[in-house]
Amino acid sequence: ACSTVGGGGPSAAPGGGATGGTKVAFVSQVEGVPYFSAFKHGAEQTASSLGMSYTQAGPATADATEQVRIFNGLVQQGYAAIAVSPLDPRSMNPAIAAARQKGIVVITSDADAPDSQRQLFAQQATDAALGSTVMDEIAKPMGGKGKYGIVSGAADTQTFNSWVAEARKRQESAYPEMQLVGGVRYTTDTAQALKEAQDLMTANPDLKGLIAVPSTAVPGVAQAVQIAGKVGKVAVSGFGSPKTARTFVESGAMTSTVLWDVPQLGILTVWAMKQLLDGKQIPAEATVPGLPQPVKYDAATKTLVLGPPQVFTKSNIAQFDY
Amino acid sequence: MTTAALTARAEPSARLLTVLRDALLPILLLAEVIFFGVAAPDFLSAANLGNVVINSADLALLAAGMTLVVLLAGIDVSVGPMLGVVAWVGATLFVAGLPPLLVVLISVLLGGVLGAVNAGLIVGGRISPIIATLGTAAVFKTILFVLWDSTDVFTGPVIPLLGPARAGGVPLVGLVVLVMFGIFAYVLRRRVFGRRLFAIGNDAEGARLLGVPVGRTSFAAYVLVGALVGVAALIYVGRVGVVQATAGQELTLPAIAAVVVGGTSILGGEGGVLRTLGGLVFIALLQNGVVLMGVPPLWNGVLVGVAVALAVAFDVLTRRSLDKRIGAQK
Amino acid sequence: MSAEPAVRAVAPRSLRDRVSDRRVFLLVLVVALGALMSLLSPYFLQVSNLLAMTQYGAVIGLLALGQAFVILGGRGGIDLSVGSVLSLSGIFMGLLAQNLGLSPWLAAAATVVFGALLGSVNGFMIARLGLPPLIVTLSTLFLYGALAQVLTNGGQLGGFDREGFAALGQSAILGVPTQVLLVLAPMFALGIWAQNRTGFGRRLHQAGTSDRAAGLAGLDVNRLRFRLYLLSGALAALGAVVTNAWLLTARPSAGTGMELQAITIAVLGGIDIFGGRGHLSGVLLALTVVVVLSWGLQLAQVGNSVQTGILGLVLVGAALLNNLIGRKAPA
Amino acid sequence: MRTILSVSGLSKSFGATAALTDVGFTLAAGERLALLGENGAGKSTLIKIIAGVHRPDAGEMTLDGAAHRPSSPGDALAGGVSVVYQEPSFFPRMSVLENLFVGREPRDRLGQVDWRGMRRRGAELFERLDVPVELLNRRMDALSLAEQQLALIARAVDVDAKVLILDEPTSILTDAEVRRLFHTVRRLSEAGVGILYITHRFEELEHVADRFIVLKDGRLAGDLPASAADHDRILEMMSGRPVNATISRTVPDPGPVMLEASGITVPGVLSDAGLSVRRGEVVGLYGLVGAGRTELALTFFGMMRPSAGSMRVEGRAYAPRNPRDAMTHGIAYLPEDRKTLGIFPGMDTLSNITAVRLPALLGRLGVIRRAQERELAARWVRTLRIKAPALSFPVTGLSGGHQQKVLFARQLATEPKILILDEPTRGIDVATKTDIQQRLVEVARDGMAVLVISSDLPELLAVSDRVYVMREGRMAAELSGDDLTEDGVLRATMGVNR
Ligand SMILES: Nc1ncnc2c1ncn2[C@@H]1O[C@H](COP(=O)(O)OP(=O)(O)OP(=O)(O)O)[C@@H](O)[C@H]1O
Ligand SMILES: Nc1ncnc2c1ncn2[C@@H]1O[C@H](COP(=O)(O)OP(=O)(O)OP(=O)(O)O)[C@@H](O)[C@H]1O
Ligand SMILES: [Mg+2]
Ligand SMILES: [Mg+2]
Repeated sequence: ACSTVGGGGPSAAPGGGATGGTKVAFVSQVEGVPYFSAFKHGAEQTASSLGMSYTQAGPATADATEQVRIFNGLVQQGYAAIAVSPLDPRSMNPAIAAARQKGIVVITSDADAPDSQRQLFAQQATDAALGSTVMDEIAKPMGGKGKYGIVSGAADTQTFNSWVAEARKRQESAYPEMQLVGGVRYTTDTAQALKEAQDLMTANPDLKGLIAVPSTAVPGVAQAVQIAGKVGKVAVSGFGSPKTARTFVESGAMTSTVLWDVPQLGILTVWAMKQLLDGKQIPAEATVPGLPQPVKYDAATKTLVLGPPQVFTKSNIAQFDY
Repeated sequence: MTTAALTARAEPSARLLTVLRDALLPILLLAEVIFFGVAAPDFLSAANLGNVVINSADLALLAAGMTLVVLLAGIDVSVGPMLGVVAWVGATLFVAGLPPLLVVLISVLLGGVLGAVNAGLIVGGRISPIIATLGTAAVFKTILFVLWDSTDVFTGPVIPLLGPARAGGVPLVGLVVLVMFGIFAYVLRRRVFGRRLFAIGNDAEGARLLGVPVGRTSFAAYVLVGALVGVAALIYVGRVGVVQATAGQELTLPAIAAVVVGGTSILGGEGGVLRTLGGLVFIALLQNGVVLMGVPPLWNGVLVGVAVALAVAFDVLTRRSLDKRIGAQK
Repeated sequence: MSAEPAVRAVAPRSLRDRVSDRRVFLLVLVVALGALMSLLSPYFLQVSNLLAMTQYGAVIGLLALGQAFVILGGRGGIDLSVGSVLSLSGIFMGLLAQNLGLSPWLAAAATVVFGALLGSVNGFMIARLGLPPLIVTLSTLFLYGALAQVLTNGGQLGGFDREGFAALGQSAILGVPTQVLLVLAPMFALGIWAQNRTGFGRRLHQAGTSDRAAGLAGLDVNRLRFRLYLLSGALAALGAVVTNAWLLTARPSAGTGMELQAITIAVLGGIDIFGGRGHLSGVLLALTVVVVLSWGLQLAQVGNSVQTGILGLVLVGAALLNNLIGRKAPA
Repeated sequence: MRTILSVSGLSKSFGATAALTDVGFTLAAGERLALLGENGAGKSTLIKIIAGVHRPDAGEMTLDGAAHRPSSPGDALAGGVSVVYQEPSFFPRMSVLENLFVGREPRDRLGQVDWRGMRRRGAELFERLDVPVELLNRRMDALSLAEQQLALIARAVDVDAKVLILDEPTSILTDAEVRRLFHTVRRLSEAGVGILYITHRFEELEHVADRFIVLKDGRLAGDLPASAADHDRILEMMSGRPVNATISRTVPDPGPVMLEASGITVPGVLSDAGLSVRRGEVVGLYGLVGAGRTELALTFFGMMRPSAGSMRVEGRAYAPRNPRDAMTHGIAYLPEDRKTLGIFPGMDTLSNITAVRLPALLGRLGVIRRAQERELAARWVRTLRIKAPALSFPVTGLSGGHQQKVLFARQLATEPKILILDEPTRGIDVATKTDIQQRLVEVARDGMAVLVISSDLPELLAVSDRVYVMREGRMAAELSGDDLTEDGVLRATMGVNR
């Protein structure tokens, strides 16, 4: 009784265009954080302009099992298409397969599950681009040499690990005189990120740069630099949303923050679901209503890339509300 | 008659052993400081120790409150989420421009009120402390999530005393914490309220038979925990600088850990707030020292777990064998 | 003496006694919540849904069962390490299945033994050395959790989708998820039976209500406690096996936070935190309450963070109502 | 004389059990009133109502002329009602000193707890009552049961009370302590305190009471001056039927030595203690509180490891590591401390009775054979006349004496070869006590070796074929035959040379 709307796979839901009731959803990594709220903002508008209803849900804490439960809940409720940003690349696979079995369109967005039966991955920017951009951001003020540290999120979050790996690759090839100290520090919350950053600075008084990977680490690392009175002496960048980083970027405690236009990722995600629901082929370079630039599609990996990362600095950060 | 046998056991060496037993925790602490002082060159720097003090100050107050209710044979697992709620309210009011002292007052009051909710459920509703506070912990989490509403609150310290400020390298919050612990140590030893906590923790029914106001005392203890959370919340705001959706939630387990590592009996009626301070400092220095020693990040937890187990085993086993020789225990 | 009336085997229970039994209360709660949820979401009452829903109780139910045993054993018994044991055992199984290429079934069996071993470390420190359970399991919570991270360097492991192993976590028999029918239900049935019918159950309650009296009655209290921690570890590892079959992934943080959920379910089920009192059947009912509530709220599109609070309210409300109904004249 | 406490029309029931029905009496200032009654007659319930622990269903009380409706024990205490309860209630993880002053800590001008004053007052109090002052610094749970009892009595008499209530305070005290207690009680009554005293030891009556009242099934069955005390008559009032209070003892025909110990030493507690018990005989063990009798029994039962000495069971070397070991050698032990060592408070009467016998009741897979278990328990309930509404009744709902019977049943049910009993009739009423004593002699004659520790000297003399007297951890004397007299035992106890 559950393989409902949108059944029959790519050959379009009954009455392709007249999908006033078509329900699409997105499962985020956590509920409520500004980042995913911004995503929702873009996605919701696009969905209503395409005549669909949009729901977004996510676990209260980054808990992969809970994410599966939420995903299955949506499957149970007859959603036609579901996008998900999996917390880890594998644990979603069985659930995705089961949903596909029921004829539901499933894509990943924001983070991928490459070995799954997802039909498409809407990617914000390539990991390589993100990693090297953030490395460039701290390397610049460091003059390309000296010690730097990385404060990451949970050790088993794949997305963070990929970014970190790419950043380190960039450093090794482009900035051989820079040196990572203390290994990658894993944290679960802001207070802990604060402590880790402090300890890194204590153990390495000559530390010159810090990368804060998840949004939660960004204010902690910046605060640590501020408290230590090392504003301007330690370069800080990371992947914080502009709203989270703004106070620190404006005070100078952070050099910049690297991200992408999150509402646009929401737009892209909903648009992609719509294409799949309608059974349309996605061209290698597609124009998406609402996005200023065309997006690239790689049919081999079924990856749709939004564009290059965006760097937010003192000059532009105030314009972004997420 | 029996006196002969008894005095034989109570000879001066027993006093020495008693002193030794009480000095175990300080001895462990000293060993720890020496070890890290040698193993991690930056460990003993004033800057580093200052960081440790500032970063543990809020936890210290939670642990002090936790000690009171553990002495009562109770527990409060809602302190972390409660701190989150108070921190959000305090930070928001401060950002809105309320005078700092008023914000402090409101935070303490709000903490007291939330503590009174726990107290009401436990004393009035006769729910076991663990159930009541597990429940309110969940509710506080949700309240913070709703209040926060996807918007982080950024702010500096509400008053300098509760911030990361240092005077001559000495962190001010450290003094606040010391004064608080001093007060509680005094209350537990010299005030009737403190003595009542011990009696209730030993045998609540027995205490009631002797006219100890069990309900009133327990209520006050849980309210006091809330009020302490109120102060701790502002310290948290002062050092982290931002209140997010899960603020404070990570603090519950460490607060309980500090109490039990310090040696206050989870069964109630035995222990004290200075022991808790010892337990707290032990864990805080351990976590800090392990990082400064350059232990690979993922191994930190392994070392901390092993060290805590070893320290407690040493403390408990030595204390027990000493107790046996002193004849204090059956 | 012959005039002495024969003692009845069962005391007549007053209506109040019956109603104040936590289990009656939980049963009413399950029904009420079920009704409420079906109003909130049209999908709730579908049979397929009702059965599928139970799969979310399988893993946490195993942990709660182990927790209940340990708490029942008394002297402040508690096992905070169950979540970390689950994580570490899951990784252990992943290493066997993926890195050594062992059959997932064999790996699963080895994992349960491994979990028992982890539990017996707790048991040794608590029962043999006499260290406080709270602190011992708190340190193994850190230790095991960190070891799980170290062993995988933060990554995930797989290798479970072979030899039909996935069926354990993915399939259903007569609509009932296999993990519930073949793992959770038998475990609870065994537990409830053992508690009510066997010498082990009786010994458990003796140790829980007065371990000194139990010692004098010939019970080796320490050995019993040791076994309870071992059992809790084995059940947590079984939880890891089910998780691996379900998600086909072993993650080092798979069990994070589960210890509190397990304790919540055990105490909601009426297990007295001071030991010796409470029924495993109550724990099963509490598990049902939690599963029904959170799945129902999920279907009603209530956000996860709000679900947490509602669950908390139910926990407190249930305890409160239970006390009000069963309130005796102030003793 | 001025009436200090009056009670009228008092009723109280617990569920279906009517514990008290329409009870009334008065107590004058300086009067010593004994309260007698069978186990479960309602004595403890009555005093708990006066002490504010229970609220009466009906009835009125006045204290010193004013209405007395205590809303809590604290309320009653503040009004001047001081109580030593039957089940001792104390604070195990606190020192004896702290225990003495819980709820009434002396304070200085600043309202601070005055530790020095507390220590001084505690020492004075103990000196006055002849309790070793050193005990003050010990943890309460490190004391022997009798020492705990003494501390609790000290606490109660130190309160500035109008009415002092003692619920079976002497049940485990020996003669010397009892005498001291009576002395204290007399002094207090001379100072105008009204004393309400519950006891099952009739021989105490003339020393401790001016008057006595009898409860039967929760009703007042008699109110007489102590001078009119006639044991048979009181017994009849208590039970409603003529009771034979003497036991018949056949001459023993001792078999082989079953339990033998020599040179047992536990530093600070026992030194070079030893004894032997033969099959078919009842051996008594007497001594002052702290003499080490309990420790010796615990050593036999594998609860305490001696540092020197040897034991033999049925002639073979015996060194138990734990109670299990002892039990496999056929030894059963009834502990004196029923609250912490005996009862399983969370469990029902049935499982409390069968707790030790359990292994024999298990079928395949460790399943309890329930019919058999119930049958066994019911048999003992009948034999010992345990007053329980049902086997599934919680054991803590039974009166103190009936709880003791449950424990007694638990040990007898194991059918041991060697039975060690520590204060077996503690808190048991006279009629049942006689039953139990009779039974003791019978099981011995039927082939058991019985060792009885009792502080109740008449009881010990009535059942024992031989008596060892202990003093300060050593054996002071072994008496049998014609030497076995009250006087002889007491002399040995005091260390007076004959
Ligand atoms: N809390 C309780 N719940 C249920 N029944 C109780 C409770 N307390 C006492 N009773 C019952 O009330 C009756 C009187 O008990 P009480 O303790 O007053 O007897 P007692 O005269 O003190 O006997 P003993 O000499 O054995 O101490 C008994 O039948 C007992 O089972
Ligand atoms: N583990 C122990 N360590 C030190 N002293 C102990 C220990 N156990 C008991 N004692 C002390 O040893 C003495 C002997 O106590 P014991 O209980 O044997 O006395 P008893 O002869 O049985 O008399 P009663 O049982 O009437 O008190 C007491 O002073 C007691 O406090
Ligand atoms: Mg009584
Ligand atoms: Mg004794």
